[in-house]
Amino acid sequence: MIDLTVDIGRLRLKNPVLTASGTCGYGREYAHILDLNQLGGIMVKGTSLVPWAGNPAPRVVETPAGMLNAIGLQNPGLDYFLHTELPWLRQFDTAVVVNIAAHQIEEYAELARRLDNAAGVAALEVNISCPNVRQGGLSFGSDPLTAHRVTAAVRQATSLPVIVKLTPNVTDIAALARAVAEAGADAVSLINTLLGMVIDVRARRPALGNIVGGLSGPAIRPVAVRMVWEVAGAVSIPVIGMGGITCAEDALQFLMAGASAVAIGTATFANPRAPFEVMKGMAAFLQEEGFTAVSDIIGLARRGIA
Amino acid sequence: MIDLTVDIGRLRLKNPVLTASGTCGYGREYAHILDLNQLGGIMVKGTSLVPWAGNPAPRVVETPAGMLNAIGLQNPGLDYFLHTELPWLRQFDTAVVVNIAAHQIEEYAELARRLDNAAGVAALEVNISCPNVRQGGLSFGSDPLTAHRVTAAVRQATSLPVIVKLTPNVTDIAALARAVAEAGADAVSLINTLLGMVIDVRARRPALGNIVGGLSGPAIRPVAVRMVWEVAGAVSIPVIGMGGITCAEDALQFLMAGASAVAIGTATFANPRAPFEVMKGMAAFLQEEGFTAVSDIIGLARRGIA
Amino acid sequence: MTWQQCQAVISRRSELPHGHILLGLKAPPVAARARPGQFLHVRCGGDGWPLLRRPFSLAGILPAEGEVELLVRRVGKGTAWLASQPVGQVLDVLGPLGNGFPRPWQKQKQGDLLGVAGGVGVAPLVPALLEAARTGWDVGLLLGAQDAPGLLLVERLRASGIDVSTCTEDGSYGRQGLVTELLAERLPGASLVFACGPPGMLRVVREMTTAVECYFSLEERMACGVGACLGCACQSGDGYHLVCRDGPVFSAREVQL
Amino acid sequence: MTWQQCQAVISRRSELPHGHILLGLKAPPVAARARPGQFLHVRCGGDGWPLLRRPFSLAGILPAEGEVELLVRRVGKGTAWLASQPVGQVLDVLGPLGNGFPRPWQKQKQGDLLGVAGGVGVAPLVPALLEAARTGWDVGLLLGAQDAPGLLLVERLRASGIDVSTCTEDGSYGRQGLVTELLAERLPGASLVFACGPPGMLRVVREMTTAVECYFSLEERMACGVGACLGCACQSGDGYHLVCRDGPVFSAREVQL
Ligand SMILES: Cc1cc2nc3c(=O)[nH]c(=O)nc-3n(C[C@H](O)[C@H](O)[C@H](O)COP(=O)(O)OP(=O)(O)OC[C@H]3O[C@@H](n4cnc5c(N)ncnc54)[C@H](O)[C@@H]3O)c2cc1C
Ligand SMILES: Cc1cc2nc3c(=O)[nH]c(=O)nc-3n(C[C@H](O)[C@H](O)[C@H](O)COP(=O)(O)OP(=O)(O)OC[C@H]3O[C@@H](n4cnc5c(N)ncnc54)[C@H](O)[C@@H]3O)c2cc1C
Ligand SMILES: Cc1cc2nc3c(=O)[nH]c(=O)nc-3n(C[C@H](O)[C@H](O)[C@H](O)COP(=O)(O)O)c2cc1C
Ligand SMILES: Cc1cc2nc3c(=O)[nH]c(=O)nc-3n(C[C@H](O)[C@H](O)[C@H](O)COP(=O)(O)O)c2cc1C
Ligand code: FES
Ligand code: FES
Repeated sequence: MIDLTVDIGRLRLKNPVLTASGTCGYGREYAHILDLNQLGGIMVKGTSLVPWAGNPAPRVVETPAGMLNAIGLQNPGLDYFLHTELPWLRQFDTAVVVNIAAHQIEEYAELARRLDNAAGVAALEVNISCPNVRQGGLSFGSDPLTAHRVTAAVRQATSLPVIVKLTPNVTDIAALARAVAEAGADAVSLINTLLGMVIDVRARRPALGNIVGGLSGPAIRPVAVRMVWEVAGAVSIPVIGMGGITCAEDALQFLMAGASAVAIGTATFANPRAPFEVMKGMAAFLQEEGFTAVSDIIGLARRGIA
Repeated sequence: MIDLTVDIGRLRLKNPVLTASGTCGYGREYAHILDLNQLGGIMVKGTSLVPWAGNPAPRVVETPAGMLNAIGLQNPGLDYFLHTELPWLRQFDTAVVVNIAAHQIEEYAELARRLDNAAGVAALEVNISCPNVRQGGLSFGSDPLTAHRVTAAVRQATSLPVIVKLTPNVTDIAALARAVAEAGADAVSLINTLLGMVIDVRARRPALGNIVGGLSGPAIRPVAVRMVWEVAGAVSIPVIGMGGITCAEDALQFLMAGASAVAIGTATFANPRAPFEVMKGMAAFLQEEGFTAVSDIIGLARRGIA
Repeated sequence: MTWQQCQAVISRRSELPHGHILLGLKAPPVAARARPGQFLHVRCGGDGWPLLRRPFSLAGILPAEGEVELLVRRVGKGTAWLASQPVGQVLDVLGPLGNGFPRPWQKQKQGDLLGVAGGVGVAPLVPALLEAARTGWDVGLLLGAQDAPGLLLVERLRASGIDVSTCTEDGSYGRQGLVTELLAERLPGASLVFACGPPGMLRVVREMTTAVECYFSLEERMACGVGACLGCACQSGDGYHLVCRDGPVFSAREVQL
Repeated sequence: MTWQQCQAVISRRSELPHGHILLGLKAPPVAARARPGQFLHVRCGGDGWPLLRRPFSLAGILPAEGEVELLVRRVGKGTAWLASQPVGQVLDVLGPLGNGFPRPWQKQKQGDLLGVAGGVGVAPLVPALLEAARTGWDVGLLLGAQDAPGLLLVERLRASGIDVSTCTEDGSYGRQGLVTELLAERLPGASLVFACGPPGMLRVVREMTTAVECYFSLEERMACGVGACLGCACQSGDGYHLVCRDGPVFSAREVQL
């Protein structure tokens, strides 16, 4: 038996495979086909204080080995989550990580406060890729100072483990990671989507209703692995890696780069059992290669390098 | 007949399709199969003052819809270029754009000075993604101030059109574009490669000898189109777009986003005639859709938006 | 009750005009529970390429045979791949997905159902029209296409007692003109209208059917197909609906086109 | 003189043990000018996937038939695709590429050529050994593999008068052990050695052949295959060589492994 448990700060996961925020809803859609009890955790859809309507259609478009989405963080709001989704999620023996989204620092703090005592919440994931209304729509995550402030505000408002989710659309993601680590984050998760766009040349306009969207899927995996590598070398808090993982081998790249856990996003759309298969394949790899615990391979590719 | 000519500042191209730097060498390898006379221009391999040896193997690895390269700007140096490659290139009726690479600002200026009077050079493309040795290896292109300085130094040293090639690994590429435009660039080209890495999980180490490499190919196209869109909205100098173009439709996305010309890179490896086919396909599209000049579609998708 | 991920084997295939293809799929779990108007989300291609599944309406539901049918129009790489697969090929499908059409014929003995379709838009209507006709409803279909070969499945529907009127834009078969011109004439007799086709056509249908119950089968770009990604939004009076979960069938009045 | 981009039609295919496959390709422009040791850069898959071409040594050169042969080992998606293509399939290939082996037999009447190969590494040696044997040279091949089925093309080479000695790591055929052990015995008679196989094997061969001319056919990850991208570097005493343009054949002494 391989020991698959990993620790994300104070949070122990039964295995290092989670579902990525926004790609598995609140778990319901796939629950009959993907046993959530088998997963390390589920990172739920980004949730805001009040319901958000989201962006106009089209919201998704396929790209080579990837997709763009511009959902616009449509979600039913915190109250709905607390009263309808969270009670349902409690039936599962898996870590429920609540991804929180906001347009102002005080909203992040308020979300954290209200989730603090909610039974069944294992940790918060703070999506700092959201546009900051006070800074003209610039993402909170694109500036270390702002990222620090958001993290500190959330940190103060909750005793739950705080995972800060970093955006890849920055010059120096390691600096961002250091800033949020200093502000008290228990872990970082990365990467969120890369900003991209597609133009429909027959229609002569952007293919997405929102013009730009977030690129995810296998196409971005090399960027994600590189950023996990950089961040794992820059901070001592645990890293949750994601971006284009489709199979165990992909996930192992992130672990060997220094991630303590991984999340599966876009791949689930094509293969609803992908998170489960990644977990199984990871165990099989470890067995084959003679490891006894998944923790033995975290950062393995860094040996003798960084 | 469709009018395919485009103007990149003072530089008139017979059509908007060039080969991207580093993917077509100095033109020799493909010249017998890809008629360089048919192209708007050739952007030659990044060239430095003295020969550069490049990085250890492996230097390339395939990724989903893309590839990583870590060539390390291996090149035979300026003298060799001037004495051996440039005279050969002069036989072609196409714009020869010399991509210059350096580790210090003075080297960029020196390259520009020495190329200023070289017959057959149509323009310079300044690769500011190179690591700046004085700033601990940070790329010249990751900071607007440094980018401004490099551009100004090159601008002073030459009367040739100066195209500054921007790196996508930044938070705000529009700010970079503004900085180099202010410093006197005649045009910008983008995008250079996205930093990425792959880990060989069986070998338990990075797949590239250099650990990280540059991601190119269709995978990055949505990022490239988005950045061209942003930059074309931020500066009034012309933009040359590139990143993952494989066919006319891909190229048209860049033109409609606001680019005045495009360059074909990675696609040439799979299809050596790709630049030619893009040019032909572009003309066919324009004909079909009732345009008379390629300049009519530059920025077309921005109408009513930005 | 809910959808399955299952393996569907291509049991037959026939080439139809203009690059359309009709596929028979052996997929008993899907065939057993599918309702007219639902769709399948099909993995097209192998080894992760193309990345996303492609949605196709059920153009035939044959529970006794354990089969369903898809009518596929080749428009890009996914459909080109699907259309070129041989009999015996195993497909990875999710389904049945979506809500399906209302089926008043299950309660009401009599009624007049009128289908309105453009081109391949006939696909989701077929099982609904056939089912209504079997229960004794009067069923008509107004089908429009570019030209005569584009009028798909007409013989099959006529053979099942459905009154099909056709029109073509080039006048090569049936009346020359748009299907909505036919609708102006035929609408008075109808108690229920189902329509599928390009947005422009649906807009006209909506304007014409203010006095009669009317449902549309809509299309939108999809990622998950199951309501998890919120990618397939369509605007309604109060916020967004999801085409994959709340649709693809919507009351003509509840959605904006 | 230089390479072409051309269409090569699969004229025959045979499955060999352990998932290897031998493909005959009708490609007259390639067959007419190819030299032993050169390779083809093959587009594997359709519609841009996988992105890059895959290099394969010419395992047979038949100018009279206008054909060349590839010996393909399935290791990933590109080779899996290639190995599954039917006879008649058209492939997009660039070639012939690379330098090829030196051919002293064109000038010297007599000589002793010894090939040393591990597994699929036999591929580039085949045409060289056959050509040398045809001109009257004494030609031997030392072939190593994991087990008996892994000893590819042995019968074909023996039929052409080549003295093949084999060894297997599991002892299931020929001697048990590594091919370099055979080399220790057979080296004294040889005037020229050609080798292809894993780097570990080549390193040992190099150490053993200090007194005799020895050439390696190397592999490196390639993008362009034609010298344009500088991607396939291999270290030599003075900087980097390109495997696709300066190689794939190198003097054992000029490259670092
Ligand atoms: C609920 C639903 C039911 C459908 N039923 C059928 C059906 O029964 N028969 C049928 O032939 N098609 C049907 N479609 C459309 C079908 O899904 C698309 O044609 C298919 O996904 C295109 O895939 P591709 O890879 O061939 O095209 P791509 O290469 O992805 O794109 C080619 C062209 O098709 C357009 N396109 C891509 N995806 C969609 C989409 N989801 N909807 C509309 N246009 C799209 C693109 O804009 C592009 O112009 C249905 C779509 C939906 C949402
Ligand atoms: C000059 C040259 C001649 C060759 N001749 C032959 C031949 O005659 N027969 C044959 O079967 N193979 C030959 N190869 C190797 C062949 O090119 C690779 O096996 C093939 O490219 C793998 O493609 P894939 O898509 O199946 O594997 P991928 O899915 O790309 O990778 C699968 C595995 O193969 C490894 N691999 C990928 N590319 C290469 C490469 N270029 N070299 C070595 N390992 C690689 C990867 O690291 C990975 O472990 C040759 C390679 C070179 C450079
Ligand atoms: C449709 C979609 C919706 C997403 N919604 C969210 C979200 O609400 N909050 C968030 O932090 N990330 C969101 N993401 C980003 C993913 O969680 C993940 O970081 C990213 O997609 C990269 O992983 P992948 O390539 O495996 O999908 C979303 C991604 C997709 C594709
Ligand atoms: C093998 C390789 C070598 C490259 N060398 C250079 C270079 O020397 N100078 C430069 O400015 N860009 C270089 N590039 C970047 C390309 O010019 C181009 O900006 C990038 O690859 C994106 O375009 P593509 O996706 O079409 O390849 C190189 C790219 C590749 C793949
Ligand atoms: S396609 Fe994902 S919610 Fe409809
Ligand atoms: S593969 Fe491009 S130079 Fe050798």
